[in-house]
Amino acid sequence: MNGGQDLGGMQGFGPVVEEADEPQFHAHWEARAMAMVVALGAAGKWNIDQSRHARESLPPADYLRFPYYRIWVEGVCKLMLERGMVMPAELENGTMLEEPLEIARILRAEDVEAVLIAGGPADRPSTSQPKLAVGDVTTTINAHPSGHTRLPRYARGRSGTVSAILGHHVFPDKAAKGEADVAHWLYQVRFSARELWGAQADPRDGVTLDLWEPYLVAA
Amino acid sequence: MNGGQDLGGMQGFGPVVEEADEPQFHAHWEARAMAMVVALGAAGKWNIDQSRHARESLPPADYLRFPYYRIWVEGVCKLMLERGMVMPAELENGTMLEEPLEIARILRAEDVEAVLIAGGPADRPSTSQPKLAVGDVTTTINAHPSGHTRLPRYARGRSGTVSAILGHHVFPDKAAKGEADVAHWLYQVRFSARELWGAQADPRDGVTLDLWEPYLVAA
Amino acid sequence: MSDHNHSHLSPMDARMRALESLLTEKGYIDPAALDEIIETYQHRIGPQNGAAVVAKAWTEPDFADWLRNDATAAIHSLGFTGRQGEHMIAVFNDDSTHHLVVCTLCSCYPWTVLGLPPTWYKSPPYRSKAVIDPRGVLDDFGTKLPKGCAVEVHDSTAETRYLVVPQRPAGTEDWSAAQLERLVTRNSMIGTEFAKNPDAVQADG
Amino acid sequence: MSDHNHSHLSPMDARMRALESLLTEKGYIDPAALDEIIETYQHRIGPQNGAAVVAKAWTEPDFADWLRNDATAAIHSLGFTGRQGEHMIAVFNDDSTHHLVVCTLCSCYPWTVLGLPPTWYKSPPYRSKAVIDPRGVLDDFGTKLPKGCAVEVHDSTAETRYLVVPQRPAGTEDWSAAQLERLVTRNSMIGTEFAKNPDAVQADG
Repeated sequence: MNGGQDLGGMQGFGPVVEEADEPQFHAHWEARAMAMVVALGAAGKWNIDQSRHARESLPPADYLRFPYYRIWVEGVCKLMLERGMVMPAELENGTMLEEPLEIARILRAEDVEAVLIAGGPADRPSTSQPKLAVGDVTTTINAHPSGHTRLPRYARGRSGTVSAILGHHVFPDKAAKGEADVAHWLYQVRFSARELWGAQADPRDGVTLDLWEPYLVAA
Repeated sequence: MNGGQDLGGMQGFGPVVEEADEPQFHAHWEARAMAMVVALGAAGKWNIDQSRHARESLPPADYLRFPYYRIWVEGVCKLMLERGMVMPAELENGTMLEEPLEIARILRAEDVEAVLIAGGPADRPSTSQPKLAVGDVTTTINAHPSGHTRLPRYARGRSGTVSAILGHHVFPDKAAKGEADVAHWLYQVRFSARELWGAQADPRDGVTLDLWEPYLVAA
Repeated sequence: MSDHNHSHLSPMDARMRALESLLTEKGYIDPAALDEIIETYQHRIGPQNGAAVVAKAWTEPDFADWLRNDATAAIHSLGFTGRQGEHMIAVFNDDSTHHLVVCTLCSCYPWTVLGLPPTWYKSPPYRSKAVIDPRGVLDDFGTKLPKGCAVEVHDSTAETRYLVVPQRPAGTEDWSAAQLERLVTRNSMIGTEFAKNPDAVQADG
Repeated sequence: MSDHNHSHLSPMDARMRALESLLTEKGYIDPAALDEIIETYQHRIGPQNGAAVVAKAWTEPDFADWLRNDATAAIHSLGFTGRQGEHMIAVFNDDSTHHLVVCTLCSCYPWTVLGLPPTWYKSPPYRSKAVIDPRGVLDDFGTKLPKGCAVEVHDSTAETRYLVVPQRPAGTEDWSAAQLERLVTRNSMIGTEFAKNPDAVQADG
């Protein structure tokens, strides 16, 4: 979706400012929020693309001004509310009012290391062959779905060159709708900066994006 | 600039909600702000494109959440500060600390009617001929200037058809930089909704934009 | 205004008072001119102007032609001239095409015929959605298009201002221009709604 | 935690306590697991991992080749596996090309080698500007490229994660991998800066 998260190419936010000696977390709640979101993954109630979509569909003005971990908190609350895992009144006062939903598992302290080390690979076996080869010129589609997509606005309807074939990966547009089994070939595609931004860009520069086959048409 | 103002095609703001029996102004300050901005035009210290650029260069999160007349207030304060008409300390406490700058004129109550009726036409005489004719197919440039422009992101690098020649008008990109005398031919260009938004759009629908010759190249 | 007690003011009201007082002291503005500008847009310039244009176009084919071919001259001929109405374009709805006006980049609006824009017109929901999903916007307003009708959106990117001439409602064949004006709403001249049906005003007609 | 006095908490701290308490009561989370996750990313996984990868690549040409051709296997071989590092790509800076990594759409970042991202990496200024004006971003960090150097930006739009291998600083020819690791900063592995110069650490070397 063309939400507040689709920031590539926007202007007017001012310089990038690095905080000196930035702490890992700026407040106690930030650490708990990060860990809670990671831990809730074990419940098996959503995948990473559903999680991203919950965040990016926040009101854009909120998305742009909230501290990043607050975006995570709002996103995870939205996911739990949508699934009936929690009720608005429960979030209101922090006490259980309805029975919990069954979840896949609860992450225990002793399992944390193994779960983090395992991760969640996104590649899936394939019986098909990639339609594009390294060196092929390709053009991205110009689509503006209201759902989740990983083709940002700045790279829609633009021509680039396949620079690598990255594997056969879960397709976010479908996974965000709960169809977590759909996978497509994933390519690294290199666009010249001038193709993306016009004559103002340095002719030497480029941007790569990792794009799934349904985002691409032969040029 | 690709700032918070460039809203065409964004998603996630929710439905359009009309306020029942909406008053002309929601607070006393809104009426004063509207009138002040109109009145200050007489001072001759900026043109409409400089004024628009002052607003659109507000931090995007502010642009998206401020009431619209507050955007006007922030913009006009920025313009006056940039020109040295007011000092930060003066805005702080509302009293004059430095001598005023000379202005073209102060708008008096008895002149308001005549000034509003006169308006400020944007057409300028031309010795050139328009390069495009009604019916011509044309493609917009893909440029992302950091300064003011009136070619929104959603219509960059897209093909349309000239539907009208509107005159020879002041060119905003230059006027916003103080070059208020530069004018170019202005066209109404019609884009099919599918060209702009892809297959999801209704094939019958279209969008027109009013675009100056420097935004267009022959197809 | 300096004798008012400011403590009850909202932050923006307080800020505007301080700003107005400063700019007055510096000789940049005259508060009486501000009063006059507010008075103008609250009482003298508003959608009644546009309604007069539309009703005239509905009842006088020659004027409708003029409006179609040179909206600026036709509208100025009625005395509706000035700021944010210097260059006008009129677009006519019919059964096959519905027009909708937006300004995605700011809040351009035909002040001379419609007055100041409502909040929703200037808001991110409308400005973002009108160009990518105009049919969704019409749904938000409860406006149902005739089957097969196309939507043409006009994004006011220059100093040209758009006036939508809605379709004349059925059952108004013998109405005068003055009567018809009461059917022409602001929203119908932006394109988010139709003109009112006769029965909506007939009761008090 | 329920015995704490909440009155001194910030609204977000209070909200998170209530949320954690609710989810614990419902059996969705175990607070001890949260402690363990925080401990992991505060002390066990961080840029020191990436620095080890880079220093090894600087000192072992075979490893550098492996990293270039199959970064996932090469990095996993050092034990740096897991969440947000499942699929790795390493890009190598040289005098003609400088690489910069961003995630314009969210905050994708190679956790296994760099830990959690800093705030600026997740912020609108960086995410918006890195793709349209990467040279401006480098200016913001005070990073001056060699003349004629191209900039390649990598927008992490999929589950592949990018690690920048900065150039090995001159004057480190006889340094060990362990010594070199101290020159490899987090920012140099994102691409907003270079690796440190030897004299920056030699004093306490």
